[in-house]
Amino acid sequence: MLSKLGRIDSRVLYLILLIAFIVPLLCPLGLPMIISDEIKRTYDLIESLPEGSRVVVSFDLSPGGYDELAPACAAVFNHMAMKGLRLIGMSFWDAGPSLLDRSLAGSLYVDKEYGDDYVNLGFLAGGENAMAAAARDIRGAFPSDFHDNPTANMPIFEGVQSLKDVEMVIVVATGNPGVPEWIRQVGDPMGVPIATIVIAGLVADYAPYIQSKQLIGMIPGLRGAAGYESLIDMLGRGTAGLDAQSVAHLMILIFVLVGNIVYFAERSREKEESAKEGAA
Amino acid sequence: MLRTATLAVTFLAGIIVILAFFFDVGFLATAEARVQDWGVIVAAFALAMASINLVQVNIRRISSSDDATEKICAVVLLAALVVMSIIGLTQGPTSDTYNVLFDGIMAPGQSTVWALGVFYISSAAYRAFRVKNVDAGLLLFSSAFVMLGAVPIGEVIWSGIPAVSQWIVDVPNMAGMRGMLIGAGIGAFSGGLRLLLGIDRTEVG
Amino acid sequence: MNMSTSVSVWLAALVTIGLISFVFKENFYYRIVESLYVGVSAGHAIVLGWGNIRNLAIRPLGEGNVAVIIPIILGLMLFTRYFEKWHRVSRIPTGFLMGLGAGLSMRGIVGSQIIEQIKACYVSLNSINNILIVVGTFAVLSYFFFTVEHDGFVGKSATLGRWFMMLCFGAAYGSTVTGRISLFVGRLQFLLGDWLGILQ
Amino acid sequence: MIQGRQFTLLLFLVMSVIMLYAGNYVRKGKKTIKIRRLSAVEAIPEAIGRATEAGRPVHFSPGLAAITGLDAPQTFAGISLLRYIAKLTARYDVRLIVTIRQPAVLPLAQETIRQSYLEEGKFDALSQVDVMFLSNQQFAYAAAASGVIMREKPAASFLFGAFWAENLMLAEVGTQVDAYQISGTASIGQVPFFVTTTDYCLIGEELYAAAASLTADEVFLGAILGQDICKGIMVALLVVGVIVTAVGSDLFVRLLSL
Repeated sequence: MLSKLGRIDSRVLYLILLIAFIVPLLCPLGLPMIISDEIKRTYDLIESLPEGSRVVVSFDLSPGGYDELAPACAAVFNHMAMKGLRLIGMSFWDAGPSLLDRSLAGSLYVDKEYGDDYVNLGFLAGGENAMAAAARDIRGAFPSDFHDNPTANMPIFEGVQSLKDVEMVIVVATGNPGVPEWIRQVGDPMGVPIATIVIAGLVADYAPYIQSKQLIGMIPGLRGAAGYESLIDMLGRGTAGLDAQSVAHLMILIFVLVGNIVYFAERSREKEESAKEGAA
Repeated sequence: MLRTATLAVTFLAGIIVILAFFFDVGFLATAEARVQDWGVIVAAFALAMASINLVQVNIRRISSSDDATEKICAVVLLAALVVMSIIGLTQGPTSDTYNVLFDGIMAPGQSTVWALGVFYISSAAYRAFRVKNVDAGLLLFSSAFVMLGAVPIGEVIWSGIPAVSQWIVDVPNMAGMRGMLIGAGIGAFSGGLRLLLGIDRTEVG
Repeated sequence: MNMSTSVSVWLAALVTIGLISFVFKENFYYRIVESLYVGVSAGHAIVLGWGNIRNLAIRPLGEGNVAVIIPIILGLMLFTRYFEKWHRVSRIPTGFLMGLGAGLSMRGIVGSQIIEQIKACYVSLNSINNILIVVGTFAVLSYFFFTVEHDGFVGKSATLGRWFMMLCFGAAYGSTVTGRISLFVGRLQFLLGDWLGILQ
Repeated sequence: MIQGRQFTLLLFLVMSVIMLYAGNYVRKGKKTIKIRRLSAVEAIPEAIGRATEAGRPVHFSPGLAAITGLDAPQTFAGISLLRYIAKLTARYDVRLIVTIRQPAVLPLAQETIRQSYLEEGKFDALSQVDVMFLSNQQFAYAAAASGVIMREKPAASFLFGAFWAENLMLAEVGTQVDAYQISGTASIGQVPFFVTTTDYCLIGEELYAAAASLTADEVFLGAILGQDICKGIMVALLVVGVIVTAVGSDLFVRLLSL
């Protein structure tokens, strides 16, 4: 029985996992959610900004991570829109601008004035260098936006020359270039507070920047979205996916557990057998 | 001659942004701005070039492969590349047709490929994640708490799980990551220095 | 049930299913879908790269800014790679980009990744957590000394460092699992919700 | 001079001078640098020994990165390790299978292996080596390499270089065919998966140290010496600063903020 379990086909595991995902999506369990300090700090910072403040949102992500980050972006954008903050979007990953358009369209910003309350500047090639260039002279780096409108006379940029003139930067990140580059080129040298909406896989990596306060806040993926949704009292997809996440996590841990039971059982049997052989 | 020119250009590009960072001198600031703006333009060319490289590789795949599937895949890839480029260059990247291709193929394609990782994680969890020694034990301990801390079910199992999970990330993980961050920073600095001065055998190009 | 009628949703569903099928068995359908998405992604890079070239080089050139001719020439030099005789010329613009990147990261790393991180360790040693932060950073750094044999004090410190790293890797492993699960939940929400309309 | 960046500049200069000096020191051959023992490297002969006994092949992957760009050093470190491993497979007459993702790495790997076999005087045994270019697409490569591992059932599998999300596929398949697996990558995000699924793993910079210790490459060795000295300075800054801060002085906080 145990050795059979040890040789189980991976596809059987995949099927079990697939079921573990689908069932709670169809029949939610309604488990409560957790709000971590980093999420709360991001919320507080946005809450503290006066109306009309300008926040740069850098959409540095691949479509690969978009599903995980979109609910959190929606929640944060809604919060910003309710507070009357102005959003300057830009991207240093080529898929960023299109995804930012989708995110804005799904948020409360759709009812606001484009070019005055929010703008999507599009993509700039070259990673860290492009960030530094945009930080130094934002309209110089983006003479026109993603929809090819000239930025020279957009009201949102009144009084903004470099990124020193904005109140906050939110980096939406799935990897590099992303958070460390923003800290190096903008956060530390220009003294602008940086928060991030980041895939869960990078949360552990960025912990040192949180403790050193080079990063003010961090919203981790879908879990962060669920927390933020409850903070602004607008439940959405983040909350809806939580149960499926719970069950899937549990399933993976059960796999680890069963795998180890099989491993130790087989090892002790092998030991017994070799002891018997030794005796014979 | 060419090698000298390459080394000089590499060195100058790097040293200008370094000096401008430390010294507040007018001409350095101007030079930095110039170099950075040029960098964006050259990087844009490089981005397009990477795709052209893909074209080259796939044309070779069509002409040299014996496998029919290989040939078909290469043709499909090239066709997709050409169609996407033409639509994007003529109608712009925010046009309706372009958005259909972006939302219909590119975005779901990449996010599914990433999401597939969950299957390999599950079978590796079952087959390979063995508590063979102290290392593996610590790794399992911390990953189990972090996983359970990330979802509501953890709190249902034991109310202390979110706190333990947060502590692991904020204290031991933070300290370890910081050590690695400083070490890797020194490594990257050393690599950069060798590159700027042309003493790396893995030289540019 | 409200099944989607949008072309892009249907296309996305077919792509998603094709790629998922790969984990059960590699198949022709998967290969085609993969080629499609790699091709489209490369096309997208060309389009956005061209957008930058147009906005920052061609238009300013048309407006009389002659200096942009330099980066245009540098950019075009990249293409010499495809000509046997001239391929080395492409090293000049590559060198320019790499030198620029190296300079930017070097100037940033010393402050942000080294000094700020060491400074954040200057805490009062009045709690176990603070002591662990200092000890952990020290121990991990000592693990990465390569010209010193791991004996005696260094050996003990390095072993401790290794344990700290294992806790890190565990945390990273755990949070990556969370990330991948979230992504898959996202794909299923798309398939069951946006496409099939079974979810609310 | 910009305020708040004086100490940064000082450290910048100190690090540069030390690294350049250490590099020169090693290149002029004034001192042989000994790299500490790395258990993953010491396990390589054992892994190949197992393949010899079992009469099964050895698999090697130099990772997925190209030979230009940020991750290129990892590929070169992988190739350095391949040089050493190919010598052992030549010596013990074990079949060697190398799977390649980057077209440009293919000739590099072939030439390296040829050189190793030549040095071992086993030029004829080269027919036992398969260097396969599989696909330049990340997951297509991983799928094809998994297929190769499944079919050939190597007794040992070496994964040295830059890997991304696909590494789990490769390592997991290795486990399935019961291969003795040794891995190494400087892509820190992938290390957790290698640590759990392979028998030994070179963590981060250890990959470069391994390459340097096996090939005695002067540039690598000089870099490692320079970095070690700089790490020593950081450790000193850390320890002294923490002590000074603990006794209630903010001297070091102010010094580092200069």
